[in-house]
Amino acid sequence: MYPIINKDYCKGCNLCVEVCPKRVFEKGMEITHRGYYAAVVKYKEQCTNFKIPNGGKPLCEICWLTCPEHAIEFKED
Amino acid sequence: MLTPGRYFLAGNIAAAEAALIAGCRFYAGYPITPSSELMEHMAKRMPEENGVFIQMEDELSAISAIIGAAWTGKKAMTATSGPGFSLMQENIGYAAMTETPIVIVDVMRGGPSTGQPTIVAQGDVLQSRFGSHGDYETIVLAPNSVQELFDLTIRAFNLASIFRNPVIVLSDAELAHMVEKIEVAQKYDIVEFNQVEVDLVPSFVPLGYGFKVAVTGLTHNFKGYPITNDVKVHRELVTRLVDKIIKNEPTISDVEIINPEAETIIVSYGISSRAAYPIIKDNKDVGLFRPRTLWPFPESKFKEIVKGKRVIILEMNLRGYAIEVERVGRKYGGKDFETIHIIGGEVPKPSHIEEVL
Amino acid sequence: MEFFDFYRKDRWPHQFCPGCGLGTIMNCLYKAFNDLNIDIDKTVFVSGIGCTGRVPGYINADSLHTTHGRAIAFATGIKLSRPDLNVIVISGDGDLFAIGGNHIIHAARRNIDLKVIAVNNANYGLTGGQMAPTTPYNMITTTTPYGQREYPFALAELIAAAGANYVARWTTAHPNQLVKSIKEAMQTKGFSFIEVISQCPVNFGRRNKMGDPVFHLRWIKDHSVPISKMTFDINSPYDIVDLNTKGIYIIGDLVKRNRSPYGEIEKEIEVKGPQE
Amino acid sequence: MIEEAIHPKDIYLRSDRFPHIWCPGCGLGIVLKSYVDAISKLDIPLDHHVLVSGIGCTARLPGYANVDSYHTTHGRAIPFATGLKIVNPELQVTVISGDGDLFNIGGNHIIHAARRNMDILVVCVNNFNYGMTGGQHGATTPEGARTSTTPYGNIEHSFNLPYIMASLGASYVARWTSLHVRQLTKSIMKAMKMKGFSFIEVISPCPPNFGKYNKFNDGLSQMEFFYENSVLDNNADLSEAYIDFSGKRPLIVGEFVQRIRPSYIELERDLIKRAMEEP
Amino acid sequence: MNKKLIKPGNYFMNGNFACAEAALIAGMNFYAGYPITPSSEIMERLSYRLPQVGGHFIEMEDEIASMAAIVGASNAGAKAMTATSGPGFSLMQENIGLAVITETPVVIVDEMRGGPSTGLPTRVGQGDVMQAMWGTHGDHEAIAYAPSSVQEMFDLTIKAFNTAEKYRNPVIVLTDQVIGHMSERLLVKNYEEYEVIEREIRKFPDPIGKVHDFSIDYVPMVIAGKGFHYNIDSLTHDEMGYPSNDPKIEEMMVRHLVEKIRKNEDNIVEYKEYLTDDAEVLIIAYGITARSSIEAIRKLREKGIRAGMLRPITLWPIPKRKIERLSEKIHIIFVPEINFGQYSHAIREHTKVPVKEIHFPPGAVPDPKIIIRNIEGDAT
Amino acid sequence: MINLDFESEKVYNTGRAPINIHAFKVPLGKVHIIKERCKECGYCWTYCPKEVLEKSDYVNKNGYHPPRIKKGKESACVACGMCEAICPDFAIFVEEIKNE
Amino acid sequence: MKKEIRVYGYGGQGIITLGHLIGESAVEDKKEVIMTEEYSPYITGGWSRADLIISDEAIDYPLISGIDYLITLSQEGLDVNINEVKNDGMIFLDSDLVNYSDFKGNFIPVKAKKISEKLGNPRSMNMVILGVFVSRTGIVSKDAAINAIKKRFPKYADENVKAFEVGFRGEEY
Repeated sequence: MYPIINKDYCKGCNLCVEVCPKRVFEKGMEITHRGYYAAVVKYKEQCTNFKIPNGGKPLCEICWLTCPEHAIEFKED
Repeated sequence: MLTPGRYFLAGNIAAAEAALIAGCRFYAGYPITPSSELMEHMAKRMPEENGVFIQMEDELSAISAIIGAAWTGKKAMTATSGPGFSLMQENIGYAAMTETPIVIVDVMRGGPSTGQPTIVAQGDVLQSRFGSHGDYETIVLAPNSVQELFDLTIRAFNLASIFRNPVIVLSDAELAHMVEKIEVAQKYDIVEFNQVEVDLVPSFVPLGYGFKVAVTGLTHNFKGYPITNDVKVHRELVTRLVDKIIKNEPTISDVEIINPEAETIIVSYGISSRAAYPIIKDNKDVGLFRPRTLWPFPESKFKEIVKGKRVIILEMNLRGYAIEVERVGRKYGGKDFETIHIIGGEVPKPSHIEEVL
Repeated sequence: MEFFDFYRKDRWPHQFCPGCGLGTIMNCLYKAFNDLNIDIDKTVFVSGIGCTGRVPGYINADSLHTTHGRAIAFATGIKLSRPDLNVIVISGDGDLFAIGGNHIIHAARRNIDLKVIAVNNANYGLTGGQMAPTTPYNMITTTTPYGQREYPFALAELIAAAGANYVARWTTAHPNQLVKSIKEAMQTKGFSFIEVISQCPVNFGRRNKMGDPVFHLRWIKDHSVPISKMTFDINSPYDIVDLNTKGIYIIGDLVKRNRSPYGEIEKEIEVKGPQE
Repeated sequence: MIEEAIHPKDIYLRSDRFPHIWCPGCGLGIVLKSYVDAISKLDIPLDHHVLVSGIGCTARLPGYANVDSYHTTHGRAIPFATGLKIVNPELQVTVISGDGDLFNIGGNHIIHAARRNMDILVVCVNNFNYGMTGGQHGATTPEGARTSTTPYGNIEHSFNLPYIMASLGASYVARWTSLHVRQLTKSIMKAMKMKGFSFIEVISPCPPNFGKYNKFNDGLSQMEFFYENSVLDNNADLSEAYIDFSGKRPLIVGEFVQRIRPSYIELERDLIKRAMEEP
Repeated sequence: MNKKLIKPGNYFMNGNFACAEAALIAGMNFYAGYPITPSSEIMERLSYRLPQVGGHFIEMEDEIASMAAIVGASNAGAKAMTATSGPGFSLMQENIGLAVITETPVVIVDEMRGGPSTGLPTRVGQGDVMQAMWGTHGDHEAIAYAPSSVQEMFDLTIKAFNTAEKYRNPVIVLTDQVIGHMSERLLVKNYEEYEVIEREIRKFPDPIGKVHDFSIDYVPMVIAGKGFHYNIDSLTHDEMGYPSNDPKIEEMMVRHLVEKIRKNEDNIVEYKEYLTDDAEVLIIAYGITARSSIEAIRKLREKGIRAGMLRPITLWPIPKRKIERLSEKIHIIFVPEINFGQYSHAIREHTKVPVKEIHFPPGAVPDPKIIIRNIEGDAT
Repeated sequence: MINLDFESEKVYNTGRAPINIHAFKVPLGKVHIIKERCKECGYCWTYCPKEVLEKSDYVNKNGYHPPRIKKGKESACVACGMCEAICPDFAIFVEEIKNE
Repeated sequence: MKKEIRVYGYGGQGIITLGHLIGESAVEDKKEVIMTEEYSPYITGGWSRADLIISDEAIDYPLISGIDYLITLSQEGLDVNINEVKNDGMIFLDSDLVNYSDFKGNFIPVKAKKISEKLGNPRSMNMVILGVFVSRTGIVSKDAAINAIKKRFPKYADENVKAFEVGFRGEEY
């Protein structure tokens, strides 16, 4: 399981970059159609949830909780 | 609840008992002379009827609390007087905007500001219609006896339930403390929410039943979501809010007309209208037009009798209902308009009218 | 319950500014509700005016967006006439404490069973960033161009003094603790109050060199001190007032007590006049 | 030995309006006495004293004192006083009003004035009910007490006024009963000399309303209750200083808070100076 | 004159800023307010500017407190003002009554937005016109100015202070969201060209001997801290300021409060006429609606309809003598308003000519085309 | 006029010297009663430490019984001022007699 | 001569400031000008717009009836307003933010966001657009515009004027 960023929702606040203890995210360089720089998932394998198999509960979730836009979702590998 | 029969009650107590008969089960208020007795009576009676009584920290919160309670599907009311009524204005607008059925009893006293707490006046007549900002309509009832205060309070709850609108009962300091004989009938028609369907009035969906209601005082669409950048939504909403009262004016309005053929018509309401009866009794050339519903203005009833007549308006303020009477009267061919203003706490006497006649 | 069962998907994405803390609080609210499995049909969300006042509009439950400052009074009416409902008030600091300050202290005094989440972003965000009663000393807003020179409110301490049963303060930098605190509040009977310090990078932050939400969040984190590490006696409110003035937020559960909620006061308290 | 004479305090009073409207046994006259006593002893010029009040029995008090007096709308005495004080900081603005006026309808204004540390003295005469309108319950009515709107006993908790004021950072907080006349006078004098927001709660009997409903037949029996139950404790834990009339809890009185920090007026003066110097 | 005031010259400024700057020129030195869209800019501007000229700015906890604070400040001798909008104006009503009964000069700027309730915060409305007159309970007369351009917003704010001082009454500047947020060219004249009435404060010892005088319209004001030791009361009071239960005194006092405005109506009332000399059709419009109406008149004249316009600058008191005089030669009056018919009620009282209302829902500036269509239908 | 000094109070509270009772003269007071202002609350005769006052038979114009000096207690007043301080109606005051 | 201008975009992009600068410059040029502004209640992220009328004569009706010049910095601005643009009207837009391939008209694409970022201050995006606007339309003079900028941003005049100049020259970095 690893995080992905929904570019329709992201407003580029970069709070996920700040709060992630494992430095999974990084500031983005591409402008979305709403005019924001969406953050990107750079090192998805560093995420604490990375090795959790299907149906498992995410461990850390701090990025999910902090993201004000609900733009971060967890996806199965 | 009062059993059918005859009673000797003060106006404030009668209004409170009437509310209980009408099904009011939530009262929030704040003490203010001369409406305090109504609240004190409710404090005693509400728990007995399994209703909720709460004394809030001010009038702002009193009306807020009854709007909140009304949204859970309870019939709710508050009572106040001059300064408290001024404080409630903002949330009367909110109730009109969100179409919340509530009843407010305003016991008028001398103003402006703190003015004269214990004397009678009719200075809040236009405030009850125009007091909150923006375009809205209220239903305002004006009784002139304790019996009528009793009956009209029940009607106020019915009108509120039918039209989903704040309804104001304009009592006054005299009526509130006046003790009179009243008769309680065997049965009253009590209208529950959604019992009667009227054009332009959507059905009432209370909170807490899983409907996921969204209520907002902002301009909102049919779902209740705030829409603040679409002029059309606002136009539709406000037009409907106004029309639902104005278009139903013939069914809402209720007047007393005596001697409709007379050349001279006295227009009066509330306690001041009682000065007119002795004159009409002796003199068939003088008629009386007494609106029990002040707002919406009973235009459909007034236009039938006003043509070519001399109109004398009698009220206890310096400028009030007369402007509306003149407006409508002129429109339908009324001839002369005179106003008798009486202020200072004196209830008009027949001699005041005789002077003008 | 999926996230979009709790929130109205047809209104998403919400219109809060990028980096606004309200989104974080909305996540925490969802998580607490999901964990406790609370029936959302039996829950009413009430709010006043302001950015935070728009939050219930996004929640897929009964919601009441009221006039400025009166949210608590509306909620009181709802709770008293339908005691079976969970009534949650979520509103901003300006709404609850500036214009509505009277209603909240009275609700806390009555100890009525409401759950109040006050989002404190230290200014009026919706109207363009004016000074609020929570703006820390010397901070700049549009109506304090020379720096705020009033002392800010200590919201949580005031509500504790007014008589609430559960009082806590957390920040958006502590989302997990916030979730726990919301759960605690939901399970406490009586008036429960949670103050959440939140970032407002666009209005408050930008004028105070914290225009980037990341900086603002860092500032909040640096200025919050857990109550467990405090060395003074929390029963003495004076020290707390002083700390608050300096813009330091004491986070944690301030008060947990068991006064009887409104309507359940012990009947034996009887006034005994000397004549008896 | 007994003869008619002019009361020595009459020069501070509008004596042509006496006797006042308050009921026999009411504590308000005592508060008025303490106030005029205090201003007669202080070195603040009499012309600088201003009394502001809201609505209620207590609010009629300024009408009897021979100083500039303002009787304003219900609950709004404090913002009115705020306006007066900011414009003319020379004035010694005192707000004397009732518990209902200051803490029910005006609760918001008093907490904000205390937060700002506005330079005014607030004397709250707490008689546990709305006396003027006929004895309804208020935010200070003790649990279980009967009033005209709590015929089955009060089911609400009451405010602990000194605790709230202290939690807001008020500069001076004290509580007395109307039996503690001399302490009250001294307290008023001290508060007037202090900078910042000062708050004095005066517990006062209300024989015809609160007393009548709660088996205190006259003012004397209520005074008797204060006499028997009040305990002087300047260092009391304020969170425990609730009042109830069950007799189980002592009535804690005293000067609870005296703290010095810059008041609003001082801070504002500083700000204006800075702004005016700016080019 | 203070060097920190706005310098004479041409500016591109919005209505709110113009209002704030004008208030400073009028000598305003106390402002209490609470932020509300769309009038917040007045407050923001003043928070920056007022301390610079040595005035006092305070942000209060709500609109009720703001209104009470300016009444208090005015009683201490300051020229005081507050600004608000719809819901805030509703909250202020009670204390506007306080200012009336204590005869305290204050200025209230109400920027109308769409209502009722919270309504449309960022959009225009004209729904508070009747509220300005009838909003507070009891009998009183209101004075309300309605500017229709940024320049007028500036000039009328100064005038509002003067009128307030002259009659010791609260004065309302009843503007709307469009004027407040609209930027226009603003000409600030030399300071000497502005008439600023300074408050006449009674000197101690008091020559009059009582705080109020119900027999004359204007008595110099008593302010705190000068040694008068008078009681100022919000209850019905006698001339000494003491509360009274006497119906006679109630009548005397209320009559005085009302008559001092009614008697001086001719001095207060202001209006502007456009092409009324040969008009057959009259439009009465105010505020932003007046500007749409001029556009409509121009087009109507092209079509051969002789239309004219009366623009009341003082909405209250209503320019009734002018309306009566104009009604002698015109056939019909149209009243376009951004509400569902408010001011038209007041106009009907003073004319026998049919009065047609043209309603515009709150939210947008009236479209001249709709005005034209309405008038064409009836006038031809 | 007096000057308030917060510090002096502390000193007063901490170090108190024994009073030389012979050096003090008990002051003598004269009670003045303004009968028409009295509302018969009873505070003065209840809280007079020397029990100088009692309810009288006289009825004033409002129907109240003002206090009077008890028989035999004419010279018992020590001018403590309690009755003056506690009277809510400004109906009683004490004058200290300064003659030797 | 009467020209009607609309500036449209997201809140936070400096839309109102841009409108204000155009108006301020017109006042410097001694023209009559009126600006009305509107925005959603949300500070950033919501839409916002400024409408200006610049004329030699007094302006009565304050709203615009058609658009001579449209400046848009958001897709929504183009979609909503394209029908109101007059036949000879010009549309200024940021080609990174707005896709105009589906529409017809006299488009003037400016890569304002990219340019301003290269200049070091993304906030000066509106200055670049202003520069292009002034040079292409000539409705206000260059000096007036520069004076207006200096008046508005006394502290940051240099970098804003620099961005303006870049836009005015029509250079691409």
